[in-house]
Amino acid sequence: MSIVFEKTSFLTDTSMHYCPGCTHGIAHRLVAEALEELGVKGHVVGVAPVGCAVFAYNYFNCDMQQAAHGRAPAVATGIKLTDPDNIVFAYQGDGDLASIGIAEIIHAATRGTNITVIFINNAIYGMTGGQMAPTTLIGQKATTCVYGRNAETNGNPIKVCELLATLTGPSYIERVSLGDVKSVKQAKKAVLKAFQNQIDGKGFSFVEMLSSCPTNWHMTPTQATSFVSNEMQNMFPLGVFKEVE
Amino acid sequence: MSIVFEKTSFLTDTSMHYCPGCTHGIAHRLVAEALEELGVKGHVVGVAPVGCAVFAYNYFNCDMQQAAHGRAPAVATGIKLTDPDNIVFAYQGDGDLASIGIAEIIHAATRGTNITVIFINNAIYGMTGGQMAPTTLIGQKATTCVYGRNAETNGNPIKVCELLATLTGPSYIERVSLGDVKSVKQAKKAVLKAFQNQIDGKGFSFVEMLSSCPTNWHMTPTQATSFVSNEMQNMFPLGVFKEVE
Amino acid sequence: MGKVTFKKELCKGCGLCVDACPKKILAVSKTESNNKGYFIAECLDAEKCIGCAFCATMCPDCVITVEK
Amino acid sequence: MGKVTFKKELCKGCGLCVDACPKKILAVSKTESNNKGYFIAECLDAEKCIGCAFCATMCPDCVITVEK
Amino acid sequence: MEKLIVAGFGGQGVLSLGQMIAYAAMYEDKAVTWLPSYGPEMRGGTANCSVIVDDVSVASPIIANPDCLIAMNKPSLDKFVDKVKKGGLILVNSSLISDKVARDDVTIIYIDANEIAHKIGNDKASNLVVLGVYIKASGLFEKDVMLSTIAKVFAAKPKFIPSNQAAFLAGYEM
Amino acid sequence: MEKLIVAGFGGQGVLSLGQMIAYAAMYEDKAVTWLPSYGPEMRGGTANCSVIVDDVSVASPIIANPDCLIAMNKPSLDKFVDKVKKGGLILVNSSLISDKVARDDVTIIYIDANEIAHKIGNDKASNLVVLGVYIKASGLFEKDVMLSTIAKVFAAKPKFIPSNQAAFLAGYEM
Amino acid sequence: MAEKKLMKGNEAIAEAAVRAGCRFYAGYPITPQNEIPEYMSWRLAEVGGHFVQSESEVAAINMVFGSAGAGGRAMTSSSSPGISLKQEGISYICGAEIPCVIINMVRSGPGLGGIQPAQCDYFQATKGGGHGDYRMLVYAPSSVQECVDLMYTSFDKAEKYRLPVMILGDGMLGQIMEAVSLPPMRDLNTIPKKKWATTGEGFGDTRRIINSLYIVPDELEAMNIKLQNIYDSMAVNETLVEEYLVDDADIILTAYGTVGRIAKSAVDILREQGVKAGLIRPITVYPFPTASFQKAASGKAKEFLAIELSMGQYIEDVKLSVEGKKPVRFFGRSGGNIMSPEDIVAFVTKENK
Amino acid sequence: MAEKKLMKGNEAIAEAAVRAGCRFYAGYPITPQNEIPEYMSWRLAEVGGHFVQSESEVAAINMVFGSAGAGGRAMTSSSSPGISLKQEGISYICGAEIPCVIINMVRSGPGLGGIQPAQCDYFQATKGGGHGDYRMLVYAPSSVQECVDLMYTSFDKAEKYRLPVMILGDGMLGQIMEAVSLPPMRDLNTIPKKKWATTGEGFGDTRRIINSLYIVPDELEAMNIKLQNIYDSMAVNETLVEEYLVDDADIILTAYGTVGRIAKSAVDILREQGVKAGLIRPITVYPFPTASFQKAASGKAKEFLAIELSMGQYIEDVKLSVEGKKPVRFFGRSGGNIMSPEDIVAFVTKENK
Ligand SMILES: Cc1ncc(C[n+]2csc(CCOP(=O)(O)OP(=O)(O)O)c2C)c(N)n1
Ligand SMILES: Cc1ncc(C[n+]2csc(CCOP(=O)(O)OP(=O)(O)O)c2C)c(N)n1
Ligand code: SF4
Ligand code: SF4
Ligand code: SF4
Ligand code: SF4
Ligand code: SF4
Ligand code: SF4
Ligand SMILES: [Mg+2]
Ligand SMILES: [Mg+2]
Repeated sequence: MSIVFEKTSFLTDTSMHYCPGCTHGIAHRLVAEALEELGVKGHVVGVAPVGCAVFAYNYFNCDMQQAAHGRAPAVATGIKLTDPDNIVFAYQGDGDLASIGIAEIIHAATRGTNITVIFINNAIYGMTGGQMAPTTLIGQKATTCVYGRNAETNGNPIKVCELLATLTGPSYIERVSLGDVKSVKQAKKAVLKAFQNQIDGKGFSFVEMLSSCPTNWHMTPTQATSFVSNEMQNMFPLGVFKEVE
Repeated sequence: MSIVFEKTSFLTDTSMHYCPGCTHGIAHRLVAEALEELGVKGHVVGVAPVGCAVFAYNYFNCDMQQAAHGRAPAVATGIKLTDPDNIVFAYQGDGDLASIGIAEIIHAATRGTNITVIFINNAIYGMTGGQMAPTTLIGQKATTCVYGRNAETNGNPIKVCELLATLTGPSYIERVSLGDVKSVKQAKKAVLKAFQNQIDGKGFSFVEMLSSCPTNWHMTPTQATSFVSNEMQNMFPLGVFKEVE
Repeated sequence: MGKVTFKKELCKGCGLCVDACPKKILAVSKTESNNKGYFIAECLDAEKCIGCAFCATMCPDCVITVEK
Repeated sequence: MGKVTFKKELCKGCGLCVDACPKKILAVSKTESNNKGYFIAECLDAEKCIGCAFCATMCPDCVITVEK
Repeated sequence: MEKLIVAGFGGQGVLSLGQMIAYAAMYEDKAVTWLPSYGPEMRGGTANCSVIVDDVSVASPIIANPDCLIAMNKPSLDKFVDKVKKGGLILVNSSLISDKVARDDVTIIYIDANEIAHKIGNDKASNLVVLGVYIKASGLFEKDVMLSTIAKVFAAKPKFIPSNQAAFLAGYEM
Repeated sequence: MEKLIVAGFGGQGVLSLGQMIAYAAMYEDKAVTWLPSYGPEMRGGTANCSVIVDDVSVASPIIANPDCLIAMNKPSLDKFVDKVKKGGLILVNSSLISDKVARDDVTIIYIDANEIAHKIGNDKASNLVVLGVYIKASGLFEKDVMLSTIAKVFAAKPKFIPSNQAAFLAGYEM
Repeated sequence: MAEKKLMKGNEAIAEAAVRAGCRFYAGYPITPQNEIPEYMSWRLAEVGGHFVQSESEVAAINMVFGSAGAGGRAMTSSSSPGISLKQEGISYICGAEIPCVIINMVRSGPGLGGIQPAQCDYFQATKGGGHGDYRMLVYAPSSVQECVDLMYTSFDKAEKYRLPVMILGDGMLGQIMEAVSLPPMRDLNTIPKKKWATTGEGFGDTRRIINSLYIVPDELEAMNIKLQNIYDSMAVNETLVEEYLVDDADIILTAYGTVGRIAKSAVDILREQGVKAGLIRPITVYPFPTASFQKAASGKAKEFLAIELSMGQYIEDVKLSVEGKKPVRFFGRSGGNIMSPEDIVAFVTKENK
Repeated sequence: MAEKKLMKGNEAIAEAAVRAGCRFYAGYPITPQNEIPEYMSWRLAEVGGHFVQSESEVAAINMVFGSAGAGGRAMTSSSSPGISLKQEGISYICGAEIPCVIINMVRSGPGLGGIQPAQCDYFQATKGGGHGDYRMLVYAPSSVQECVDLMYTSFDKAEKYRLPVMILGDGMLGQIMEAVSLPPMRDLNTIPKKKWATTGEGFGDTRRIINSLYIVPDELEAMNIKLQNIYDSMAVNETLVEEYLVDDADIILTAYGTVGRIAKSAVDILREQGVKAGLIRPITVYPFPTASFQKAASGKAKEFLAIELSMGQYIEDVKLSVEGKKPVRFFGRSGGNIMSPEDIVAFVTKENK
């Protein structure tokens, strides 16, 4: 018998602080596996956001910087230009990337900066306890829209991949889901491609992952993943939004 | 004989500080004429940006606020929600709106806030003396890209209308030009529609105007307007990018 | 049939009106300037004006009043 | 033909593996818990495991090692 | 002045136990502060609150040495046991804490709170059971004050009133 | 110490006139400061610069009362005329300033700078004409120092050297 | 007196703001003040106001600029990193003379720091963390009731002086529950109209311009002097301080906000132990209650002890007030650690040995 | 000595930075410092470095965070409103102990204010405009040569203490031209390697983490104490000051930066007039040259005059240093107005009558 699956050495031994069933953990693993498989060990710098993934620096087995809320793409830009041979990635949540940090992601994208951004869209502010995110679905409840998000008073959700795809800079943009096995396998492929692009010097690449937050959605972990596969995928269609050859 | 054209009373008597042939002046007039024609006098608040139009508060004959660089949409949001019966507009340059203020414009747009935004795209930072703007054309010279903008080192220009059109919030998005008489007449129609939409409660409306900066482009005024009509219109196609009925 | 008048002190001599006039009857003076020091626009052939207001449409400084 | 082993102390009892297993042989225990206080996942019928690693694919905490 | 620390893990109702006392104090026109130790910006972990009840206004809400500790789980007991004043009171949720307290200068009460709550059919009310014990032991308020406090606090969800009062009484009369 | 203010409107070369003196001072191993008054963040308006030349290092670059004023247009003359020191020097560009200076405690030189520049075929060099007059009148530097300074400053654009030197000399020998 | 309610500091501040006539709130989530936006999100809707969860703290402060500039009662709240992001906006608000209220529930810093209570934003609040010469009226409440009372009048003060009022709390104050009596709902018609506000009616001579740009130095200098005069008159009229057993004290403890009440308990314990301690607790930290310190410094007090949850910020104002007349010592904790009354007592007792 | 060049302060700073080994610049245009990014845009390309015109000042400071965190020599520059926007980032940089250089060519405020020279960001620079307890090494050059010299060593200082160095100038300093001799190009190989920097090689035990989050109060407090110790040692080793005719002076003028040199001329004039004036000009405003003031305060000096282009900020540090021993008076201008030496002389003479 041989091992078909074991924990990648690109994750440290530290046990992750995420809530039970939170798919942030799956996202971490996919990124770590991709980096391991691509053989870039010793040439990687990651950037952790402010959000539930703030402690990502404890988990990824590489040099890490922890960025101010929303500024991970700017920090990653500084790192990449200082040592262009390193593989640099930013890992960001939807509050971090699509709200306070929307300027930084758009400008990193339009510059075509050769970094990889992993975007965890869980439609909520996880870390601060469940406030509305730019990606919260219409009708979804959050602590700052207690009767459910209403376009009139709370504004409309933003589709980040669609937005970034209008820019010239990005080389690759895909939205994937962490809601079920098949989706996770596709997500892995996307992450691999996003990093391969960076290795190939193709420029900015971006993977959005629909992710769950059982705690603030007030659901069980399995209810939450099925919410991802159904409600969220409905609102945020999966697929490749940009690919420059 | 009757008057076919005279200065609108929605502009004050103050002589404008713009450089000779700068089409900021035309843009001002169009906005003022539209407000006069729509009969909203006494119910208007405008927001001036930081940029060459910073003194716009001296010219528009209505209550005005002067906003921090890039934040005009946020300021306008505060004004509008405080008195929803007023017609509220923001007037912004390309540095102001597409660089430092890209987050504010995107979120005002996605909220669908019922304001009107006039966006003066002159492909340069006018007021600070000609630095590169997010909309500076590839190959165009600026004081921070002295050999001409190069995508590799200076990033790619942003097409703001195309970007905002991916959002659900906006009711109307059009790009017009101030390069020649015909375009200016079309621009006037766009401005009228943008304000009419606000009166009708349709939500966020947006008019981008391709505008000249003879001083920092180092051109004569007429060279500059023809650069607008040719080079700029080539890069930034005119037309309606979004219209919600 | 048309008549253009200029608020001389507002003119900056940019020449956009000159360019816009279909009748080519406008010019920026080489001698006449205003108190701000700008050479000003003037109509060389008032008779030919058709009152189309193209000049005024392009004038960034609201210098021109057009009658018809 | 497959074999799953659990790093018990990492498990948070979320049940995502349970849901993912095509053979429906996993369950979160109602009695067994780890030092963190979580009830842990376990395999009820090791024989039936096909080593597809679906469980491990969905596990957010890298609890499961799969052999085949 | 009564200084109380209630500690346990999130979900055991330690914060609301403390709040219930705070409400009672307010209804009785006493001065009171209730101060939670809020955790990091994420889930899980332990929770505790400091409650001070006084006749005049409370100055410091920070408690160095409580008169009473209510420990709902082991880590909480370990953390605070030595801080309790000489002559003070320690209430131990023996459902989750098997150890005995190694102090002889304080009064110690062991309560099989989960079990009692389970018995009266309200698994979630172990905190109210302990509240009952505490009120009885401390004599801080009359029984009726607490019963009416429970009724007022749950006024918006009246169906919860009887079971919570029952849990309180189960503890009070333990 | 020589304190000089050069003032006019943007485009008249007042800043570069001052810079030319600063360069000369540096080449002569003197201490010098050149300070422009930079305008608001937009076009047009007036411009001026303060130049101080000294043997030892210059402390304050701010000039309250200049030894010399070079006024290239009317508003500049009006602004600074009263500040010039008793016994000082005022150079007036009479091409643009028709008024006479109403002070009798200073030396005044009127220069039809635009006309002179025009005559020698370099309309843009009226500032260098005035520079020539100033250097002659002040005796700040030798003629040759200025000629070689002009050559050095324009080293990257050598075709401009002769006409600028000519303009300077036209003023110097006026 | 109104019925009492048990409320968290954050909730009480939100409710008091609504009762004071606040009808616009813009803010961005951040621990430990999330209860404020969360409360406002439904409460403002009830009273016909508007709540905006802004895209960032930068946007929030500028929305407040717009709303308050248009004449409304508007506020924002945040905690340390978020308040740093608002510095440009605050400077604009001061420059444009816009009355509004800003709440900082301070957490420990610098950087992302921690989320536990701290007082390490004292300089930023009192000296101006943004650019340019400006000040705010800064209240430092120490109890939930004081939060309510100061919040309730803060809009009136802001409008009286046309400047922002900051309420400087900390995580402890935001999370603590105490019984409060709430003030009545302010009748919006009793709020004085603002002639300078951009209410939209302006045309010709009646135009209102909200602006902080002064391109002519003399005009900007005049503006700065005008602002300074406002601050000076505020110092005369608005300074608030609690003095406790100061007159006969040998040692004056001094602290603001929640630490002030901890220090008060320490005074009681010290007195019980026979140490003549007293307390000066500024309620306004700007304007600073200099007079209280000067009086004490010229009196019986032998020394001062500045107590704060920072590395030595508040102590500078104490020293500036004491003017070298008596020694001023320092006892601080940081990083989210809080001293207990007993810690203070131990510090005093040890040092005095 | 190297050949002299006539350079603007802004250009000289940019060139000196490049020669000091700076290979990354991120910034956003703002008057009166645009020559810095403009110069860097072509100059860094020449030496194989990177220039980014960032989307905002916020992005700029965070790019510098990343670059310097990765071990490069990185800097940013701006003027007042832009520096306000960088406050959160600066606090993070201090919390994460990242060495870099920040330039503020101060303009007049508050708000959009004006673009003329001012010193109204003194508090922000020296006390920390951002959240949390932190300080920077703040240089206040008064001449173009001093700009060059301080800039040239600032990266070494930043790296020695692992903190940001701020160069606090003003519009005047940025625009003035003076002859300077430039230092040689630094051989990048002579810059000590940073073991803590995220150069990408980390794995397992060798991982480097750049971080300012400390969720455990004791750890954050330890960090704050560590930083305080760094500041204390900086005060011992890095304090710079120019003293001019102080020993026998009756009146000590004191000012920093460009105002320092204006005051120096005033001292000369006063001496000519028989007034025994002296000057203390801090070159580092943090750490503050307290000792110079204490010595003077205990000596012959009868009084101090703090001169600044603001409404009264610098004077607080002077007072804190003088400790009430002698009176400290104030002479300030603001809004972009600048005092001449003669204005200072008039102030002193008038007041002394
Ligand atoms: C400047 C600033 N503003 C706000 C916060 C508070 N904050 C921490 S995490 C967070 C939101 C995180 O949401 P998201 O990015 O969606 O990540 P998630 O927790 O959902 O993974 C916020 C607002 C902060 N730390 N700094
Ligand atoms: C926070 C801040 N950053 C920078 C500036 C400097 N600034 C003034 S105007 C301007 C750019 C204006 O360009 P744009 O918006 O395109 O307007 P234009 O002048 O071209 O009309 C900048 C960067 C400022 N005032 N405030
Ligand atoms: S709060 Fe939500 S996003 Fe954060 S760790 Fe828990 S489940 Fe995951
Ligand atoms: S600088 Fe350019 S944009 Fe500004 S007023 Fe002049 S021409 Fe117009
Ligand atoms: S109205 Fe028409 S024809 Fe007459 S001057 Fe103007 S552009 Fe020419
Ligand atoms: S367009 Fe207007 S400003 Fe320009 S020359 Fe004609 S009249 Fe004068
Ligand atoms: S490997 Fe496949 S069959 Fe075996 S337990 Fe896991 S999911 Fe079930
Ligand atoms: S998915 Fe992982 S953590 Fe969740 S129950 Fe299964 S083994 Fe445990
Ligand atoms: Mg999220
Ligand atoms: Mg522009």
